Amino acid sequence: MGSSIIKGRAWVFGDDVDTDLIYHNKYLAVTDPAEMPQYAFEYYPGKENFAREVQNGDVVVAGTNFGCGSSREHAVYCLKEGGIPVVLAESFSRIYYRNAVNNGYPVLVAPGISSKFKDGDEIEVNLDTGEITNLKSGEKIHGDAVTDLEKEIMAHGGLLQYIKAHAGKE
Amino acid sequence: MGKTFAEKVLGKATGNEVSAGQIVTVEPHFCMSHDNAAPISKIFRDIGVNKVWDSSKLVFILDHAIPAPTDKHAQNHKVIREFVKDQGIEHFYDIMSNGGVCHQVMCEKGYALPGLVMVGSDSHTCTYGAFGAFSTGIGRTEMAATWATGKIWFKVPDSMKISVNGTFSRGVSAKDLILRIMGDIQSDGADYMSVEFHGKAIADMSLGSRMTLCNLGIEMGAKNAVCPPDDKVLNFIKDKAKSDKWESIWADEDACYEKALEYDLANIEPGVAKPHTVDNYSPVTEVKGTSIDQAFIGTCTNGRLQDLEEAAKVLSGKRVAVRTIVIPASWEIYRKAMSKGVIDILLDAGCVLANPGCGPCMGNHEGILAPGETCISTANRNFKGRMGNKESFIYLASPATVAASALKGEIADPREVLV
Amino acid sequence: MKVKGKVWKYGDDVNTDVIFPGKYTYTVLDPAEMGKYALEDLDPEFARKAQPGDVIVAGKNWGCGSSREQAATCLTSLKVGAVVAKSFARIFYRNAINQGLPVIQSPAAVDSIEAGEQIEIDFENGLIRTDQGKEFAFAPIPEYVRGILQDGGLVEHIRKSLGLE
Amino acid sequence: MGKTTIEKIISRASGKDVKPGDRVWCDIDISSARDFAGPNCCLQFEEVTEGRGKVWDPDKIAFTFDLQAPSHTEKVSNNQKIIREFAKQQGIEKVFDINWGIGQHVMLENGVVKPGHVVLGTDSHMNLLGGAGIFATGVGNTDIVASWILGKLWFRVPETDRITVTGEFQTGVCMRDFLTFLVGNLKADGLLYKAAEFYGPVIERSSLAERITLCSMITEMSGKIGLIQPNGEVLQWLVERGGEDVRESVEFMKADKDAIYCEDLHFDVSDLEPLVSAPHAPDNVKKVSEVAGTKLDQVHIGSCTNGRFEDITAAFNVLKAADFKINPMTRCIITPATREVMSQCAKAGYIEKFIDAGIVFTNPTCSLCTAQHYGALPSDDVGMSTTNRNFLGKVGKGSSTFLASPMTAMASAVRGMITDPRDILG
Repeated sequence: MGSSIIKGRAWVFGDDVDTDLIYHNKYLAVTDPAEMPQYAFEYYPGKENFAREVQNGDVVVAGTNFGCGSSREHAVYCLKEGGIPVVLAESFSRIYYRNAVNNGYPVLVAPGISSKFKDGDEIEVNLDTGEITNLKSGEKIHGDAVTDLEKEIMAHGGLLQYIKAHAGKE
Repeated sequence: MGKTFAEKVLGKATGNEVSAGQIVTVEPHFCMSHDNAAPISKIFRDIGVNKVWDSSKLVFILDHAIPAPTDKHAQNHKVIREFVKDQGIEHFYDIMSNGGVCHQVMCEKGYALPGLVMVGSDSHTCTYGAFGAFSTGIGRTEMAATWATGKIWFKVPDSMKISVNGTFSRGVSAKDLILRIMGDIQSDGADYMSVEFHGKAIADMSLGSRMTLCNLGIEMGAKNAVCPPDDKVLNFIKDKAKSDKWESIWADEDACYEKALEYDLANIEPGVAKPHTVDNYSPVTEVKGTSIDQAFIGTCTNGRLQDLEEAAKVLSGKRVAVRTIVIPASWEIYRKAMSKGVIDILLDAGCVLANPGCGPCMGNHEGILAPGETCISTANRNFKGRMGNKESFIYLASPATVAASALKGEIADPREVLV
Repeated sequence: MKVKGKVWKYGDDVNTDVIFPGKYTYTVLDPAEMGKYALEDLDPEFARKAQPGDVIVAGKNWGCGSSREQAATCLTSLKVGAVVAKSFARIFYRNAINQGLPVIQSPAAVDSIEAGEQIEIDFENGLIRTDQGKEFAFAPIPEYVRGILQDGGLVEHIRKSLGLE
Repeated sequence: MGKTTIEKIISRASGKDVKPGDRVWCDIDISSARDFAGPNCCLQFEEVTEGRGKVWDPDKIAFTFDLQAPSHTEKVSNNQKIIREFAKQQGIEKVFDINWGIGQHVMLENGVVKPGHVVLGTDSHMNLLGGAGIFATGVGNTDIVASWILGKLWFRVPETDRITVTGEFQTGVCMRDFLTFLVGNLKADGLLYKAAEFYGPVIERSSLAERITLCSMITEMSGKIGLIQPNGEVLQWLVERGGEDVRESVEFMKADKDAIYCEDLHFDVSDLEPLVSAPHAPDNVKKVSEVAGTKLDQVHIGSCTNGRFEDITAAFNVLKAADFKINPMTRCIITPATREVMSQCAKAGYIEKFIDAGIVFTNPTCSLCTAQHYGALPSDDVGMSTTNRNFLGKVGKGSSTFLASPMTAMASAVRGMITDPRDILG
């Protein structure tokens, strides 16, 4: 997973950010994950320029139920491949959460986070401890690092890598 | 000396006697546009005229991608709806089930009438010749200019006379005849000309078959194509003519033709146009067994009731072996096919029965090919990339041949399938 | 009125789907953008490399098929100087003129001019000259047509005739 | 300790005695993919297995084509081809090509999925199969690929809510209205990670179509699945399609009397009015009476939520009560869920009446729901649809969509504005 300390700018989103807002159905036919980041958040009002302006290491911060809607894994790829190291949200929709874990993509459940950050705030995340710091205000909150099976899958870098590592051991 | 159809119609429209080669300016009786009414309306605004010359002469029929598959197509339709409202255009067929493919709608609703001069911003506008109209396709700018001025110039065309006699053998239809003619004279064989169909076989043909013949006039380069306005035509238009300006006009016996051809239907067999040109003719027997990925029955060329019935005759009680898309050319046809049980047969055979429109014909809507795929189609063009993918292959054929091929999963001779 | 440029040579029956694919007809709306797709399925080099003034030299029946005007617009968008062909499909011929794109019929020129040659077209004198010194005369463009070409296309021509300038 | 239905199904499929919160690997009965994300699965499978892998069991894999059937873009055509070729190469025979319809419905009609099964698919509304007692769930392509290799997949055992529904629907009110009510009541994350079981007389009396509708928007409440115990005619239908062993599975999956539920919810539908989900969220619920009169540019009836014969019949009956006329300024599109449904509509004589009324009747597909096919909206247009999502921009930038029942949708098409179906049904 590389360095477990992440530093970047926060992009703050609201509650119930659905998969059409993250990655619109118009681009579902794309199969190569590397092509997906250019469409990230294209339909999110006020953040249409996300894909053009985001910098490597920037972090997505969101409210409750992030990624609700479709099962499209594109909604994970478009952030992961776009250099977003982690998504922090009050809560995640079920399928989005799975898809992230299956790709070894860190998503932290961080209650209270949406009120602690504004767009552009410098943010530091320790993926090992789950500690999240707003470097501007100095406020700290705790994000749930994933547990058990999810953690193990993530430690392997994703579900398919996990399966390979466990081949024949089940 | 006698006059050709084109000379007589254009003479009547100008009020003077005219001959081939002369440039004339006429006021068209109807101007048809489909989804391209939107870009045309933009050009029209650029000209700077506020109102079209005569809103009752404009007919708009949406068909290219309906209902809209993307934001962009939806936006295009919206521009047209607003223009229709703004200009008070009464002859407007939206995506709803009173319409269908523009040329089919123009004919079945009574716009295509004997002796009228009609232009359309679509190359297959020549179809209306089946009803004795002088009709031809023009580009967007020219259409915008016509809306603005009510006038369009034509060079009075030379004419070609194609006489057809005899009767079709089993499994053979008008599409096979016209594919053969195109193969013989090539795709520029009638460049700039007015093609007249004559003979007993034309008189025996249904209006639908005549539409198939005239529809493909453009694929020989013709300006227009036309059949005699006989009783079949007059009976058909009796209660539905949308203009009273029509008049039965036909060529004089002693008219002068640039070219004359004769065909005996007894010599016509099921045929195809092979990729990638319409004149790449071959009898079905020579391409039999060519593997296909998709079959398509529909379009302004062969999406009429008689075409669906021909296909149903082949498919009845059987299952297609490849994906088969059937798109009736209009809702009126769909409706009739439904009442006659044709739709049931096609559904039971496993066909996709899509809503009327142009479908995949020009690569805009349902049924686009993937690279390397081959489609046999009743449409009118098999150009490289026509159905949305430049690495794909299109064979053009009659509804019976397409249906027979759908059953076998390879190009097949309908005579071997029809009992 | 003169045009000077490099020759791009193509064969017979080049149809409108090849010149401008149907799938773009409702998704590419800006004339300036249409040039990008010109001849995409026939010669992908063309749209990338054609220079203003370049001339297309082609066989018979250039532009057969659909009435789509984009087949002419995509060429004017690249500032193609003219199309010289053995013959033209009817609708393309009209569309080209209406867009202000000169179209010249000259079977003799087509037979002897090769791809890559530099040529000059002199419309007033009805002459095509190659850098090899070959010359081909062509029938002068009809007056009505010349009027449209001189005004830069049908829209401007009509505006002028309606006194809307 | 007693078990809920989902706990029973997962226990059987995992061979473990499970409780909520456990993570377990379950055997998969059917792992399906559609023409959306399906190609991603095929490509990813080949990459992971370096082009040499064989799927664990070709008989347990199915492909469905409904995102764009038939395709209108080169990309999707190519994606569909990738699936067809993969299926051929792997010996997968359950390929329901573009002529079949919406995947879940097609698999159900053809007995591919059965009560008690654990089913995966690349469609977040797979879980509507819970209406037939099937544990089906939408997943991403990585999960599908994992299941094709292992025949198993990991799940977190969800807590279960028990929802009991009593009373009787008034005329003009139907299961979709109750569903809309429920989404508005529980909100977009009201069932986060949870399962629901539906009970009560309203459920016991309901048709399969109604059960599918009810379970089709659990995802819109972030739930894992809603389950209904098949009984009566529904059970009979499932046996006809799936075989006699269905009865056994249905017996087995019954929740224990002492099962433990996270929450026990009771609702009575007797006072329920026709409802809509107003733009731009399914949980933005309003009474039809509050928004009545809103002008509509387009009405669409169909989708995996409300595209069955019973749904189209409900719409037909409203049209009939209006003398088979709709407002000519409103575009109305009906899309049956499957070819079987389309044939039923043809044989019942509906399609002719719809055509006469000016309504566009399309081939079975997801239609405008993904905005990739029939009926994308231009900016500023207002639409009504029986689909399950009305997210901002989903069916066209700058447009807005109201979600409603087939009856409300048809009533609104008749008047060209949002209309209470009771105004027409009397």
